[in-house]
Amino acid sequence: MKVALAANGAGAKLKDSIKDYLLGKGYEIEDLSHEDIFIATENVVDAILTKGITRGIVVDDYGVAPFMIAAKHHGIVCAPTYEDYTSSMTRRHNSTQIITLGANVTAEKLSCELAENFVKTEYDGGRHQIRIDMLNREV
Amino acid sequence: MKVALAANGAGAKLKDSIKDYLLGKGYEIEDLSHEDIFIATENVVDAILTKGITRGIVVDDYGVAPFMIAAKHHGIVCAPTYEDYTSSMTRRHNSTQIITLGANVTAEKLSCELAENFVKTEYDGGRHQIRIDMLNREV
Amino acid sequence: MKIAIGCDHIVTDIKIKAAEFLKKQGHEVIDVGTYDFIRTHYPIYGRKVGKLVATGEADLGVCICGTGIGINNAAQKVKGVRAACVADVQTAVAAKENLNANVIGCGGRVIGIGSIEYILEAFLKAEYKPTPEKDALIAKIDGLIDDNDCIENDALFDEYLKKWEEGYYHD
Amino acid sequence: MKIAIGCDHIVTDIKIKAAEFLKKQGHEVIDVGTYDFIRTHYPIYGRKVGKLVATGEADLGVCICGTGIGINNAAQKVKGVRAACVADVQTAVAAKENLNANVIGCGGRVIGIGSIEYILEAFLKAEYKPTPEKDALIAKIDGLIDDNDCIENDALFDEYLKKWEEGYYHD
Repeated sequence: MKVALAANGAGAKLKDSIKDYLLGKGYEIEDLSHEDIFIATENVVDAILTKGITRGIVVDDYGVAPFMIAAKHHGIVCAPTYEDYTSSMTRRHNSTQIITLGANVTAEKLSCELAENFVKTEYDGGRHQIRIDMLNREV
Repeated sequence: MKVALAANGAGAKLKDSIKDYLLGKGYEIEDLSHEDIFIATENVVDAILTKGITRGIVVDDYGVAPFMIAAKHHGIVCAPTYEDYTSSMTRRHNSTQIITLGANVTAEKLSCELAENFVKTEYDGGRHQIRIDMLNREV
Repeated sequence: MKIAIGCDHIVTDIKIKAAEFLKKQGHEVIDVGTYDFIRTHYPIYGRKVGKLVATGEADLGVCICGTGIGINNAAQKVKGVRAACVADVQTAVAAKENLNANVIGCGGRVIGIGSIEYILEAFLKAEYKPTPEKDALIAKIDGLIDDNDCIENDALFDEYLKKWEEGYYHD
Repeated sequence: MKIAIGCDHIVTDIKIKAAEFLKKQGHEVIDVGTYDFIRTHYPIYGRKVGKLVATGEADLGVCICGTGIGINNAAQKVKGVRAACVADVQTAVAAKENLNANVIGCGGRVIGIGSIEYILEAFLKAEYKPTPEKDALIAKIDGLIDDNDCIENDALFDEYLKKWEEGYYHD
């Protein structure tokens, strides 16, 4: 599986750790980083919406700006992720394609494990799909 | 105020960040680090129990081992601390003298702010003292 | 302050406690539901909170579901909303100071009510600290959604609710 | 597995949910209290959980109070207990794998029931991975408390409860 990964300067170091970790687990990585968090996030959104990549991870200081940017897009569900439960459940129930991580908040080791949980967990589908359809009606 | 600070190898980098941060806020630091987490923690316990220091912080990978070591001592309350609410409330209600932080879990910036909350918050006393007296009866 | 609050059926009890906390702090609270534990759908309540904030009927919004993710994505998709979904005080403050977030959210199954109260209090107290760079980023975020019928069309989700009733969606 | 669980009056509802989760997973649960929201004192319940674990009457213990700190310090002060008070799954697993923790705790006002369930499940599934270094550290931790009357003396706290009744402790 190929994962789109991006950071701005504040998230660069953490992003590099996640990249190494996921490469070590056998994932392919497309690094779409950019100094400007708006462009970095848009790069990942574009990879999901137009390039057939199914998982994206964006890292900055707190994970808030990339959440605001990514979730504004039709067809995107984005999850700021700070712990284990969210990293799995947001895949299972929300079909989330992009998570954000905050380098000021979550340490490298935990971030890498959250990233892996996210990329390896599948969507439950079923009744949850009505909510995704509603999100896609909003914008 | 003087703060006793210690780490083993796994916590050394985070400990140095906290040291710089607290020094910058005007606190004095006694660095009692040791490669062995048992000795590092015992150093901080000893500083609290015998040297008139009122706050200690111990850093390793997950903050669990120093909690086990410190809390075994008569007269010590120790708090593994991962977020803001605990960093303040454990002072206000538990009169905690030592917190532990996990370098694998909590990033530098958040850790520094939790450390500062802990050192600057005072104990509420009052009804809470019966629980402290009970803890001190156990061992 | 006038604060809109919403949740899904997983965390109604947590939402009630958060609303009570806000009222005790002197705020006016508009609870858009859900009001019980009967199964419903988080986009309904995320959109309602977002609409009240985007139209200025509420100053700020609070969105809680199990992880916080679903309902805060729903709020985020309303033009003019800048939602933060957090698990700690520091992120909530940064969201206000740097991005002038107008909706704060969290997972009611992720964090506890003590943490939630700390986050709400800190978020309400924090103020946006404008710079030209921050203003420009916020303008770009707000510009991502073109004008659409999401805010004024209260029948937005009717076709999906009809399909739900008909059994189209099932596990 | 036989699991002792305890809490203070701040989080009795959270403790009930955690106990229910453990029972649904097939475990036998010994709930040492407290059983309602009447003000009481966390050391009573931390010691009770610790005693059941230290004596082998329970395989593992679970301790929850507002932050988790008070009750887990109380459990920790029982000889033979190695308590971890955590906010995330990874720390819970590390506590078992590296320190053979026999009590797991958390703050019921800090983290939510979804996170708690994940932590309990991961902690119960994890296994101690012994090395000579880990064994030595565990022996040193267990050796920190000399033999005392904490486990067998069920009247340990009576003098403080009497002073409490007499109004000695007040805000």
